[in-house]
Amino acid sequence: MKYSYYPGCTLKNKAKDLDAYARASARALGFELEEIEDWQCCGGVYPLGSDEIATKLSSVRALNEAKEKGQDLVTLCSACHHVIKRVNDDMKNVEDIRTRANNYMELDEPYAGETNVLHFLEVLRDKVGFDKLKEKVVNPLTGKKIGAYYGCLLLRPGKILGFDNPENPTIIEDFIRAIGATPVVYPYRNECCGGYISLKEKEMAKNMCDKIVDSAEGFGAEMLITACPLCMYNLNKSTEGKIPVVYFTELLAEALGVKEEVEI
Amino acid sequence: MSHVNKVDQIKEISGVNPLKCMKCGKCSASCPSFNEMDIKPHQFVSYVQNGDIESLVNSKSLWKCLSCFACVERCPRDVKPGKLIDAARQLVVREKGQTYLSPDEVPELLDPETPQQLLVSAFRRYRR
Amino acid sequence: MQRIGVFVCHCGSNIAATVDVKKVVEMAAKEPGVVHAEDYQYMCSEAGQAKIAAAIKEKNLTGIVVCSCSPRMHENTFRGAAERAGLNPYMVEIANIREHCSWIHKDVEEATKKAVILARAAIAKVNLNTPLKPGESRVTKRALVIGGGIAGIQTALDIADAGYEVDIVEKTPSIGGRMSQLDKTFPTLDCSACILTPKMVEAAAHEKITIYTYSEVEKVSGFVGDFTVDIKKKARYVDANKCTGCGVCQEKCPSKKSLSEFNRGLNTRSAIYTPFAQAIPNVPVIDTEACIKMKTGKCGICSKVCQAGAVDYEQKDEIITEKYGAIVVATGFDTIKLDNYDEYAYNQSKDVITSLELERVMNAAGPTKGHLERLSDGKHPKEMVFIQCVGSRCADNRGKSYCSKICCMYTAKHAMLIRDKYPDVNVTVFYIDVRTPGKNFDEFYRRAVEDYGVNYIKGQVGKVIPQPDGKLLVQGVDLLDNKQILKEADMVVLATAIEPNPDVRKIATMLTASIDTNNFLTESHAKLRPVESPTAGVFLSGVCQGPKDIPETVAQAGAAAVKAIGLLAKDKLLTNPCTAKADELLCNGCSTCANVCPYGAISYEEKEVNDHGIRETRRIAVVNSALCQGCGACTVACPSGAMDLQGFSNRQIIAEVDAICR
Amino acid sequence: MSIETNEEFRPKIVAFCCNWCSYAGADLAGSSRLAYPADVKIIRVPCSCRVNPMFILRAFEKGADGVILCGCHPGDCHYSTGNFYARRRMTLLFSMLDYIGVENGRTRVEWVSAAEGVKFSQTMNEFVEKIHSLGKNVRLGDLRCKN
Repeated sequence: MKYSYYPGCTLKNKAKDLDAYARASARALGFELEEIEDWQCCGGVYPLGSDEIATKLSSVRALNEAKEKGQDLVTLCSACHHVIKRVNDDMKNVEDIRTRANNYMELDEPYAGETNVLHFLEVLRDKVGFDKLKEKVVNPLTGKKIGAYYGCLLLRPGKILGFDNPENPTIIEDFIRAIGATPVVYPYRNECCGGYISLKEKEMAKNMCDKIVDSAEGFGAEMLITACPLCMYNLNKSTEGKIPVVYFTELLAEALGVKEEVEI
Repeated sequence: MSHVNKVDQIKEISGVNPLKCMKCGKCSASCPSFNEMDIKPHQFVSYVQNGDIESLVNSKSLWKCLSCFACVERCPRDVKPGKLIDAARQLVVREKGQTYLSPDEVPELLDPETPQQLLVSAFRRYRR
Repeated sequence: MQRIGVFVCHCGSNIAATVDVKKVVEMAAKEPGVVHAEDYQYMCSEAGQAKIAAAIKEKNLTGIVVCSCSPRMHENTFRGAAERAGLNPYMVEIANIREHCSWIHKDVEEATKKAVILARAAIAKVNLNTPLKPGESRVTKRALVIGGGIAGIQTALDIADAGYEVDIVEKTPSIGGRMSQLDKTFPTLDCSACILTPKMVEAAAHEKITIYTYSEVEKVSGFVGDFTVDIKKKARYVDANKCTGCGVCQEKCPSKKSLSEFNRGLNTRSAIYTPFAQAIPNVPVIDTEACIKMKTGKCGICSKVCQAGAVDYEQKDEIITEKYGAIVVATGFDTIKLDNYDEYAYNQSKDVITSLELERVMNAAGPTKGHLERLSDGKHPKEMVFIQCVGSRCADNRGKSYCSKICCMYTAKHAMLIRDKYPDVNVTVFYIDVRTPGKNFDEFYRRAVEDYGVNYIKGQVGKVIPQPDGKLLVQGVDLLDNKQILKEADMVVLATAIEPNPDVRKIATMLTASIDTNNFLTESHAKLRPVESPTAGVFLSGVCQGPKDIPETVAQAGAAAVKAIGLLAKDKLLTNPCTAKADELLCNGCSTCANVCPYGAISYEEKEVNDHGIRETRRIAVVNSALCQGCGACTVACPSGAMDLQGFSNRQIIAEVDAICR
Repeated sequence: MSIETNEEFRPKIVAFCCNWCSYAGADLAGSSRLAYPADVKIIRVPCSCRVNPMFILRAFEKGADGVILCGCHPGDCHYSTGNFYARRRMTLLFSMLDYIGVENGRTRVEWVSAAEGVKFSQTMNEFVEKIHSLGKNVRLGDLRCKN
């Protein structure tokens, strides 16, 4: 099985590990991530104004390329996922945006939201299946108590992202179970880490992350996992190494026994 | 730009109908930045209703909203105040010279771990 | 040629402010057949009707058109007026120039033009009207009440007291409904069971009332005065005639893990069970999903311990077919599912409960024997938080658009009862608005605040955050103080929106009763016919029609009973004469019409006809006008155009189309 | 024959409404003062299944620019099944009309319950707008009717 893959800017730099572990795990699970050509940065945030078109075009290009290949488009970074899925929804359901974006793009055939956008976790849940994943685990992380940190971008707005129940998600917990570890459910797992605010308001971001980390630790988490480089950055600032924060793909690679192959 | 114009612009950019608000405050009850804000999320709606866009675009809140969509997700009336503050920020960002982040100050805000994503999204939020 | 009179109503200023009524009179007078046209302030008033009567007599009118409000409002009024003046009531047509014209248009010229066209269409139609005579149908002097809650019980008692037979069909094993689950009632704090149980007993003992519990309506056919209903009596696996209600079977049953429906799933019950101690009938049922005997064939303990020999594993569902003159729907409500509201942690914490669950917790027969305690660890709470409007007043598809109406009052009740019984417990209520219209209602709520020290905070809650130590952190807002609040609580109670019982849609379809997008049954007129469904012979009682508290429900139940009694008291009903009729010369007996008729009203006869001098015997469709309800499906299906509908004939409708497009 | 000058196009629109749901929905739109253009004229029929395709053809023949049929929601028909018949008949009729040049937008079936005054008004507003965008109906007009 081949998927079109949109890595995004951070996965080419500060979060190379998030990307590399994912590719290695994909191979181990028998599917391939085919990086789309000439992708451009998604912009990091979903364009704020409903009248913005230009800022949506890089997503449309990626979506259209996947469409032309007849593949689903897989993303890994929460921000890219959020932006591309929402732009796709606009292209499917908002006539005005669709028309204007297509006018800019001058594609051979207009793009109307045909591509299915999947987060890597969704591939694991809906395409591979957590039961199948469990069978492929050679190195179960038994006994590890792991808190899933979702953040906001993966889950909200729930109706458009359709990723999981935005107020009580379970996909990462199910993932943790599949790799043999024990999920720790804590109520702050879908609260915001502060996001981009940490550039200028470091104190504010730290307060927010402290709440998240305290809650996770309170419920017994020994480790936090995330899919987002920015969440990772903000949480690390807060924990100061007290408890590790890692990408979920790293644990996946470890469980599948391919971690050592990966060079970063 | 007159304010009537700005009110309409905010409504258009955000796609929000502030008249649907029933003033329950669930947005403010959900907001993780509430304590940092001078104008609170539920008040965004009244400011737009009353046409006082000036106060809104000059508020601290404009730069404190995280766009975490907690208010958008939970608003029972489909008003989604987060979209209003986003729209107000757009008004500011689109007017030249009004930027909250200048490239000159960026280097000192960085550290070796700063992910690209942070810069990209902060620039998108703060500047045109 | 008809001699038509046109009467244009001003309806005070309702019509006259936007429609130039004089112009309508002037234009109508020019239409073919019109020999009289006038306007008047209020045509429906006695003076207005007198004008119509006078004109009919003086001008020898053969048909009239009244340009006024909707025919759904006053068609009967004007038909009556015409009949009293000696005109066939079906020679009256209404042009709806209020609801369909003056009320929705602002421009006088435009509205007047439209009113003229609507009048013209009605005149064109009445030109082709023929006098019709209603037939008669009989009335079965028996009523069916669907639902055995307080609404159904009250309706049944009132009908039975008037001397008519009533059957109650209740889906669950006992009558009593939601009210039987309540602990106390507002605004008097009566014990719910103390006021409900006597009514249940009275209904069960009433010689005119038959109660079918654990039963459902399967099929409804017929029409007002003459409904035929199939009732499925589900197998209880216990013979009600033998059972003494001793309860030994329930004690001895080894399968005790099923969640108790009556206690809202907060504790368990046995596989053979009566929902609660005061159940009527006091005859248990076997839950086949949980019964070991039913699942594995082994066990049979209940049968062994039953001294009366009442347990019967072979019992089968039974269909009872009965005829009724009137049907009352009293299907009630349930609370909505909270799966869309996980920010309140209902699914994550046992200590977040709905108000209806709190009723069970507070009740002596409930899961905690009436002690206020946390369901997670049995500890007595010190801080309780109530959240209002959970799923009510929503515009976002997660919840319901309407106000559930009862929550403000029951929350005040709960707060007061808790503060009264446990003065050490602090109670905080997060509210959006406190809505307490009703006699002694606001006073009741004020008592909660002033006498019992309940802390009301204006603002909604954003999230309920379970803490590692088992407490709940409530993150809300105080809008009057403009502060976000973090309040630690031991229990959180959600004032959960109510919705019509989900089965009601199926029942509405069987009864062909109208239902709205929220699944509330629609009343015939929002103000003037609030307990009657638009479907004749079907009446509405209780929350199936809209959110209501107990006193309102009881009042409406009585009103529905009176309407049903009014119907049952008649020996004969006049039937709608607007029925289908086949043209003998055009019909070729193909049976197409009979196939589309939902009432089986069409049969065929071999009949001798005279077709332009040729006498021959042909197979011809004959409509039974007592069965025909006048939908017109057959008229369109008929390939030869033989079938037509009286009162809405092809020619009449085409005349209207022509008049509008002219 | 009226000479078409620069006068504003005012479409002629016939709405067939069943007595039980849609006519009541229209009444509710009226009592709730939910405006829609005066171009819409309502004909009351007992049930949507009473509407003979012939009536719709007749309307177009006589110069209607649009015809809309409103009935109870599927499953809610006062006569149980009438709206199902109507739905099937209209599907056939509309495709035939489209084939002969009466665009699909000129015909519409909509389910409106007695409680849906808002929907009734919205539907009529949309429909009138649609007819405006399609302009005058020139097909099927009976030239013999003109003088």
